[in-house]
Amino acid sequence: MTQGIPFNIPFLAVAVMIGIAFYIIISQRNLIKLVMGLSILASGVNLFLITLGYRKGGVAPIYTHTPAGIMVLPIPQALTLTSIVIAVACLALMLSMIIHIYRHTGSTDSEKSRIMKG
Amino acid sequence: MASLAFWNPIACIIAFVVLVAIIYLFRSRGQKKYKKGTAQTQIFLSGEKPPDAEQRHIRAHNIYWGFFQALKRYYDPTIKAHTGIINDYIIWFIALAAAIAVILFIVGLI
Amino acid sequence: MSEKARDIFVIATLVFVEFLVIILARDIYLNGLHIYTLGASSPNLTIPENYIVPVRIILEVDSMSIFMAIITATVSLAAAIYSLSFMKEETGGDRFYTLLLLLAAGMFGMELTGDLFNLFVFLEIASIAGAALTAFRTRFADAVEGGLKYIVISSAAALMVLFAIGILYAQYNLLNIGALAQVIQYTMLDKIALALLATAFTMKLAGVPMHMWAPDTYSVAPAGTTPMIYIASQACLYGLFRTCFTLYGVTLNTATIGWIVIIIGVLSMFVGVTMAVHQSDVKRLMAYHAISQSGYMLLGVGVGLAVLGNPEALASYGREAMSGGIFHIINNALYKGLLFLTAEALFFRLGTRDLNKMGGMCRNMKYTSIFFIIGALAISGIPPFNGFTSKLMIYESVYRFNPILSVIAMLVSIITLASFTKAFQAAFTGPALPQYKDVKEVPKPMLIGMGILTIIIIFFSLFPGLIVSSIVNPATDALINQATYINAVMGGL
Amino acid sequence: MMSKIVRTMASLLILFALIYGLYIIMHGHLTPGGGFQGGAVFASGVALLIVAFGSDNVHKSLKEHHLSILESSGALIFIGLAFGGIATVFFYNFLVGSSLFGHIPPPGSNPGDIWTAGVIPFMNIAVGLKVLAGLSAILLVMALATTLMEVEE
Amino acid sequence: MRKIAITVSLSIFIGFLIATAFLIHPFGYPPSEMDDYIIENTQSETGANSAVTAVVFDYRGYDTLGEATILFAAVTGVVMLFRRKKREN
Repeated sequence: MTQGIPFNIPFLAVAVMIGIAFYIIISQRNLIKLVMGLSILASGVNLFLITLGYRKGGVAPIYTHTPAGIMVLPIPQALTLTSIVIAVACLALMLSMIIHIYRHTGSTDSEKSRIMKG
Repeated sequence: MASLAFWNPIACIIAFVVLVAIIYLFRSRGQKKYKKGTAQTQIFLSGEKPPDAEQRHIRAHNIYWGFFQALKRYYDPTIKAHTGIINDYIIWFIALAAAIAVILFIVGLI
Repeated sequence: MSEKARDIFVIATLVFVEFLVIILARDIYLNGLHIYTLGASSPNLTIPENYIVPVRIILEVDSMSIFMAIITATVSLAAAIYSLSFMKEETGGDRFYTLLLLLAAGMFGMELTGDLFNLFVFLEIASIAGAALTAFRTRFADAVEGGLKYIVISSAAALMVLFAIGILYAQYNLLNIGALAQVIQYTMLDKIALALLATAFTMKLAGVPMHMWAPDTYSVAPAGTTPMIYIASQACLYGLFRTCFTLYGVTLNTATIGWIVIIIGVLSMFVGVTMAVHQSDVKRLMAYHAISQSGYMLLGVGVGLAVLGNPEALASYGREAMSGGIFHIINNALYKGLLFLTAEALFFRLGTRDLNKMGGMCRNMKYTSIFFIIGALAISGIPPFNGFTSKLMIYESVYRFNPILSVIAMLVSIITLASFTKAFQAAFTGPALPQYKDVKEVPKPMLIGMGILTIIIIFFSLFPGLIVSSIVNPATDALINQATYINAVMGGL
Repeated sequence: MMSKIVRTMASLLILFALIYGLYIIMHGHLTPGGGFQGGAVFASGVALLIVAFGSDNVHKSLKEHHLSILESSGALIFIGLAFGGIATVFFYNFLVGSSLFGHIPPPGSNPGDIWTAGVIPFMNIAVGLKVLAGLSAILLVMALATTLMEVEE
Repeated sequence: MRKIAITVSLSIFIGFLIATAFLIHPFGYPPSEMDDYIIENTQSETGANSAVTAVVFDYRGYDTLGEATILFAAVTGVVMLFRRKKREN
């Protein structure tokens, strides 16, 4: 069913990327690595959005000196732009909080630096 | 709604007024020559000196002690599950998402 | 800019927003739902001329949305007034109020939009503002920890929501909820998207077994903002209802997803309340009660969702169960917000949240103890307070669906009363402890903030029938009638 | 504060980074790019300065509250442009067809005319201002915080 | 025991993601009603040559407003977290 690229390899890459991200998130106790996993997750979702918009043989949807031919979908690129900025904002906030946690508890381990439980 | 057909705000207000009247009745029957700061306000413990406030107050962790003892076999695993670790929260998320997806998939097959 | 001018500006803004929301609500109850196409040449031009699908972002406000908006506006106003005197002790008040208004803006955007991706964007706004507010008191280590947990949970859940939106977009090349609801077919991809959306929203509304972030976050959030962060989770509850009822509607196997929602709700009720009895931190206790009260809403609306397929069962008890659940949202927002504020008042004066260290506060904080009693009676479902009316509707209708669920709900209500008896006895009664001899009543703005909620609670307690018939039943019908929502966008195409 | 070579090269390269960022912001409606991308390029120039000269030296001349004022003004300009079309509809592109940036380009491939796209160039500038100020503020504040933490220990 | 449960649930989750990759439309042939309208009418409606910028600022400008708000909230939060403490006097 898939002309050209077999097995939807780009979408498989998205699935593998999100799987790797979740594995990092649930297995790494270091908060910095946890945040790395979250940003890999965000990158995977962005890759998914971008691959949704691709058309075979399409050119960028910009009319300035554009070559003739069909264009790829513009909306997924706009959504990806938005979600990239959102990911950056979350990343900045998380890292600031981790800096504070390290100041207070002297550890970035999600188990050693934990105060509240039960 | 059907369950609220009987509801009547006047009844609530009347009940409240009646309660206040009863409370006032009880208070009015109380000791007339009561004065603050005299020996009347002291706790009478058959002549003994009462223990100070720290010992008299029942602390929170003493309340429902028997309840927790009776339900120990429920509480121990439940509290043990509440590890305040972020990774475990995401594990629960993945587990529930997988469970819901499997349920929807199986029900779709039938 | 002086601080007084800033405070006046914030309060005036929120009062104005409340005013606008009430005007919009009146208009919607009179003339049906409103629609607004952003950027088009006419607000009602949802679909471009001689074209078939909507292209631009469409704001769509029906009775359910405006119901949630009323809750958000009221609780935000009370929380902002409460925060006035709290901010005198802290620095960085300007940014605190900026984030408070941004949190309110995110909630309003989530509730009033008709576009899936826009819902995601405003979900992120609410999450980031709420997390930054939670970590406001950076001198406490646990405050920052709670904020980090909240933002990690929120961004993971929001990214899964975005992934589900991408799946839907890949199939139908649409982002508008109404347009998607018209063409959705409940294929395997739609099932995966539904699972991701439902799980992410359940995580954000702190449903068991993904509730564990809620106590950590609610218990450390600064004064006044705890109710707002709780209302943000209720906005995610609205997102869950919007997904299940409006986006998928009867195309999905309603019995299955309805039972899933019911089971999550019952688990939330039971685990939340049993964990709450065990707590010794007063705000953690209230946070676990917030989880268990969310279970009532999930139970009531889940019963309505389970019987959405057959109309006679829906007419006989499903609709009333949904009304009970939706009525419980606003009741719970009121008295749970009041209880959070009273707990913060205790923390503000005593400097501790540990119930083991408290005692005899009735003498020092009379009004706070009265507010606490009213809130505790309301949340425990004691007549004549408003918690009783909504719980009664849930009991009656759920009993006709499945008696065991109703019995569990009553049992949970009893344990709620027990745990609040414990909290009241430990904090307010007992002899006057020497170390708290010179504790005074909280300042006036805090009392005003708590008094607003108390007055609304008493009004709701006196006239529940009026409230149900005027604002709750329209919201229920708005959730049930999917076709109205679709036709407003697609124009009956 | 890094070595002299790094500082010299940075003080040369910062110019190109800022110019390129401004170019991307200005031509957002004709070429790939726009306010967000240009602002990110501009903030990367600020990051280069911070790496080369040290955050406290940069903080001498670049205060974060100035940056937040700049960012708020960008946000206000953006919302004001969105409200400009409120007479028709919120976010209506009210400058298309007017004399200011109102040209309509010929359909299909064309060399590109800067005087087109109505409010979009202004929105690009506003968002670019906002993003460059915001990202620079985040970078500066976090760099300052980390340096302070090293001092404390 | 715990590790087994975690592994099973994670593998089921990734399995559903891979199933998504196989069930979704073939790469390069997406459905495109909404985007075709934008590609055709972006020049005549907005005058912008770049359709992506037209989508970001005109067709979905409200999302961009929310996005700018998110950046504003993040900057406010970060600057607030590293604010100066009240000096003791």
